[in-house]
Amino acid sequence: MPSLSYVAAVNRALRDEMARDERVCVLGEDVSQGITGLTKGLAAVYGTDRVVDMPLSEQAFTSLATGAAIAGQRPVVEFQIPSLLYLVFEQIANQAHKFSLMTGGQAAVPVTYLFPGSGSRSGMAGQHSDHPYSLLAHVGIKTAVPSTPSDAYGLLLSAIREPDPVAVFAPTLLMGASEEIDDDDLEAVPLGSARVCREGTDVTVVAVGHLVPVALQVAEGMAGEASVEVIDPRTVYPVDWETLGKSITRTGRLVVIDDSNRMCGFGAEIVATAVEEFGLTVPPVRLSRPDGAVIPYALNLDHALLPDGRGLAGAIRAVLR
Amino acid sequence: MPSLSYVAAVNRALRDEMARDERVCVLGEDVSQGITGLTKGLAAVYGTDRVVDMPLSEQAFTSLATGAAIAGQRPVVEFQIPSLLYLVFEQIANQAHKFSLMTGGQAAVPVTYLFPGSGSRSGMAGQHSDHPYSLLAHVGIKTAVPSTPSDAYGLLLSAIREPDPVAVFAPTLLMGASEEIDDDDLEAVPLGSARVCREGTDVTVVAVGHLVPVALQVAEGMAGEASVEVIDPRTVYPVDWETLGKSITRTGRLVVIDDSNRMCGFGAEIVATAVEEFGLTVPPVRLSRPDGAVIPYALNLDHALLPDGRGLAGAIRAVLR
Amino acid sequence: MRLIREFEEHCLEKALAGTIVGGIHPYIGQEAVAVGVSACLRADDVITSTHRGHGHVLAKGADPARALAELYGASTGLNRGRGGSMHAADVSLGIYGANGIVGAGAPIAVGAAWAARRAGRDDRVAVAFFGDGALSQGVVLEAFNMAALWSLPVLFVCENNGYATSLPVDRGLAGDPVTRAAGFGLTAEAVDGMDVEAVAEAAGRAVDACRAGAGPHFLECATYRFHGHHTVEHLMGTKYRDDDEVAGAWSRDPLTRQRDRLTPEAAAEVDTEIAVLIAEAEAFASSSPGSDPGDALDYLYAGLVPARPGA
Amino acid sequence: MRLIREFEEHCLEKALAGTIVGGIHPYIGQEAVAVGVSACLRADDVITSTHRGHGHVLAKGADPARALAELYGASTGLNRGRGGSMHAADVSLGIYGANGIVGAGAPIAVGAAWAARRAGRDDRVAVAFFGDGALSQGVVLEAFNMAALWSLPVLFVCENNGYATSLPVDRGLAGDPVTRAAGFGLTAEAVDGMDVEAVAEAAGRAVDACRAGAGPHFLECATYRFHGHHTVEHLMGTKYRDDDEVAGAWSRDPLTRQRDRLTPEAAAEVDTEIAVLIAEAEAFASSSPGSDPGDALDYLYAGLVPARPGA
Ligand SMILES: Cc1ncc(C[n+]2csc(CCOP(=O)(O)OP(=O)(O)O)c2C)c(N)n1
Ligand SMILES: Cc1ncc(C[n+]2csc(CCOP(=O)(O)OP(=O)(O)O)c2C)c(N)n1
Ligand SMILES: [Mg+2]
Ligand SMILES: [Mg+2]
Repeated sequence: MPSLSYVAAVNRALRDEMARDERVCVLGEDVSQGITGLTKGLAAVYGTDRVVDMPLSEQAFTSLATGAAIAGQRPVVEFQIPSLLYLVFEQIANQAHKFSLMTGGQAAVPVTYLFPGSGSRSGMAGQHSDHPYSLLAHVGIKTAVPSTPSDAYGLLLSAIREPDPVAVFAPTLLMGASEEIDDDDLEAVPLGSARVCREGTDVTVVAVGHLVPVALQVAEGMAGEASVEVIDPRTVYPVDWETLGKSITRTGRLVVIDDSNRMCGFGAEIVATAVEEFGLTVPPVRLSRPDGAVIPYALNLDHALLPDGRGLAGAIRAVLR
Repeated sequence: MPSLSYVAAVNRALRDEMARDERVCVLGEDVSQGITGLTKGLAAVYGTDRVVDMPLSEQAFTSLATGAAIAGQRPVVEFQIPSLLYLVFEQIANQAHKFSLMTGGQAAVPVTYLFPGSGSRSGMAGQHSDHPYSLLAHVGIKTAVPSTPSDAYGLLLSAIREPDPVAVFAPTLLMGASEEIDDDDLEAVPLGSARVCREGTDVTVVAVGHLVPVALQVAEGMAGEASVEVIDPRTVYPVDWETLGKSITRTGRLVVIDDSNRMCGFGAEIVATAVEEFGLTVPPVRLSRPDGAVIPYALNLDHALLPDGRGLAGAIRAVLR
Repeated sequence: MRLIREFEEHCLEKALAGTIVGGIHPYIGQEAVAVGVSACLRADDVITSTHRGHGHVLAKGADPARALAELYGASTGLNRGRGGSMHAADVSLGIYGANGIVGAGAPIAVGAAWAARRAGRDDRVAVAFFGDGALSQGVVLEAFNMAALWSLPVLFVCENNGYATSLPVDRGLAGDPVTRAAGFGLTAEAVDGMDVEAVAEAAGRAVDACRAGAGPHFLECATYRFHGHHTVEHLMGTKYRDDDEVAGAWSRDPLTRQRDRLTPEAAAEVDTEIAVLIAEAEAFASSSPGSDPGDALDYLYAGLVPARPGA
Repeated sequence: MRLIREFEEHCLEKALAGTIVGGIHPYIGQEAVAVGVSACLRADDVITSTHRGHGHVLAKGADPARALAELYGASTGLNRGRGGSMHAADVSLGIYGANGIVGAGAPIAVGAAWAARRAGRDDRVAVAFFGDGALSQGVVLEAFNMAALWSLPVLFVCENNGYATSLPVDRGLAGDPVTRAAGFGLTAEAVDGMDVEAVAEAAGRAVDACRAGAGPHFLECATYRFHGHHTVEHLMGTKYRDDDEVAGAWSRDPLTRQRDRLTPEAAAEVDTEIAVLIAEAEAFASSSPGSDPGDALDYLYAGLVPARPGA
């Protein structure tokens, strides 16, 4: 079977949607050159009128996309660093997101925000290593963190087709991943649909983004010890509570591993909702970055702050005890 | 006993700190006029060199404060609308907050961010009604939401004296509150110290900001039914886990009411940590705004999205059942 | 202008009475700008507005009755009662909304112009209205650059009313607006913003040039707001303009100026017509129903996301 | 300049070898700017720098050994190994840090200048270095306005190296830098940024004027970066400059130009001196210990907050 890389899957989704829908266009810094890899080659096919290099004005071009979307376009906006989200938080959370309700439904804002290279970039230090999707979830922006090439393809397709703003994160540690898949099997993946990646009966592990393969590996490694179910929520907002609820209610045990900060992070929400609604039998465990984490430069310090497989195995053992 | 209003308490704290410490200065829009009430009269006493009206450049003046703080000043920055936090999220979360760790402790950034009029302003609609403190908690900014005039005074004092960035929210619904208190009894309140506002044995209610008086009223009203302990965390980050833990471990029952969005909000964190660490005996209940809430203009719609006393009473009954 | 003036007077009264909650930022004194500029626009042109947006919205053609209903929080309002004063919009008329955040509309207007070009409609103009204070907002300056870079048909209209809330323009703005704008490659000009014909003339030239592909323009309109920044201003006990200054501005009232150009009969006719419109608007708005609180989350998403309730 | 050049060559090698993780944004070709400007500065003046910051940091006086140790992630580094290339700082020397976010340093420099004035030290100058791309960042433009409004002693140095990553300056910037800056009331001038003496001369005038209270200045330095935007650029397979253009720039190498002004002996002496410094730096950096992973959260807060661990 042919092999599809994560970056190629994103690129492919952009190509396919641009071919399907004339209104889809790509805006961002250096996108005609495809510096992040995601937009490589698009300008040659669709022209620099649809694959438009932006000046270093993230705020203005984020709202340009809002205006263009209200006027009928379907812009995909690429940001070179996930922490640029902070710079455009006003334009996303206070403008694009609120337009529909504030106007009483007169117009929606179908924009997709692409954040390649999220999470630690190993040695890129404090301002280039954040994983800020929980912030978007808090304000209610639909947000996907695909963990496989086919999900990256399918979720990006849905993001572009969605009438509301949607953010898509492509974690650094997955950018090089690949998957054996037939082109024909690529399809849209609905936002808000979790994937049960591995079935199990003893404990439910909810893992996000690049931690999904880590969780699967840990689960396999512990196969003799415990039957671990691994679920990838795929979108951190909205959450597929039905799929999560079924699993958690069945196992009664929960471990969440995600790469955002602990305090008010995605893990907190999963744990909170689980204990409120899904009947846990033992206290759950959450793995995350520390409160308020700033990733240091030196690699050993960087890694020391990130949730990992060893911690996950320990957490699984703890809830099984 | 003399009565101190919430606004006067904040104003008093600014006055006292400016008198005590020459490095303290106030930056913001219309601060010399004291349009929000908080800075009223300060310019007359301390001059417009220390109470400085800013042009409408929130991003630049937030980072101006960072530069000034590194250079030895202790700026207090006022924002006229809490949602302006979105506009300056980069300058707070990515610059001021990270400077200390990224420089290996060479310098800290002692800036205080003041957000008056947070939460619904009744009829100010979508962009003026947010309560975004959970976002700051997620990225690790120390954040206070004082619920009484004396706490407003004491927490602001501590904020200004703290060597790190600290945000202080003054909820709209408290701006008119007042308290009987002797001037001599005003004192600094440490960040990260919760207050047990009312003791009780059946259930722990954690309430934030303007919902603290609401919770107290509900607790009194239910006195015949149940013994309700009400705790005000006072700072949403850091959280006084010790005080909360003691109470929750004792009662085994938890209701959290806070006025930020549900998803990844402060309530989620309290519930998550409680179930992980404090041994709940029944599922807790969280009251909040809805996921991704945008507050509509019409008052009845506005109120429909906010957590309130009636909901709280229902939640307390639910966990006691 | 008379419509805006009477609408605003009506709103002042209703804000005081509490029928309009949250208050308003009155546009009174600045009417010539919205009217002069809008006179040059087509229905399919786009505008973005500000916190002080009633004038722009009405001048661009929004129904005064539905605008008033919006301020009353009625389900018949422009925004079905969800937006209120600071978010009034009629997207079908190219009114992309008032905006509660200073400067936020400018890049949205640039986006509308850019989209029109993509759709092969670059004779369509987008107008961004904003105040003198907004010239200090980074995003506005970024928008200048982008519009100029791509020669987009955008008209930036800066209503310089001398103050950003209490801050006099010379304490907020280094240099002058026209020079600043020109420094970004905008074709920039200043005009007397209290003379509707002067505004219409200058805006007409700018809009025509935009349509003809001559790139973005900037118009500084010198004007004055006769009332406080916001209807609650008097509660704040602030004082940043002296009475003489305000009185002097009233003597340049754009409405009086324009009235002097009309015959008394024509003027009286306008008055009657407007009085009827306002009365009709009031009748419509005050008899319109509100919305069901259970629908408070309606329109939050256009897609199908079941937003969880909070409590 | 030679120090910066050799330091950067050394870093390129070590980045390739993986000793420096995360790569660097090489400053090679632009040395005359950092050196020319810094020659006019005192130890108590402040600078803010960029993602391409090694040159500024070294020119302002940072110890090359500790700078290299920082890039090696050592505990002896300028930032104790916590910052790396994009955050290198030495606050004791007025170096408020390289910065990973384009334009972010400009308002921080304004803040330093403002603080110096408050402390009665307004002969202290703050210099903000940034690239041509940063002229499109709102916060930089906001900073221009504030510095001009208050006549602060700030020198804005725009290193126009012709590109923001792959974007040629004329596709990113409408108008020209000097006119734009002047539109904000800055005293603005352009200079050949590949001639260290020309830069020093122009910067000297600007810095003196700043110290004398003449308000903020802006200097556009026309320069070129000889290498890719970042050391991983070649992996991206991008191509936005043709070989002739790059070769032409090398022929204007500021180091060669300056060398021609020295006697061969003096030049040789500099070479030897620098070779020793680099060798010493390498010895220091490569023998320095790293930090204990258990200390990864050190310095997160200056106050006493027990940051909860994540996992
Ligand atoms: C970004 C931002 N900062 C601050 C405010 C609060 N605010 C509302 S209007 C205003 C003054 C605006 O001045 P100007 O742009 O001159 O418009 P005018 O009010 O004079 O019409 C301020 C500070 C805001 N809404 N948005
Ligand atoms: C606000 C922001 N946007 C984008 C980036 C990614 N980025 C890093 S450097 C750079 C180009 C900067 O160009 P310029 O200012 O001319 O400096 P140069 O790299 O040429 O020295 C970009 C886009 C960033 N770090 N910060
Ligand atoms: Mg104004
Ligand atoms: Mg450049």
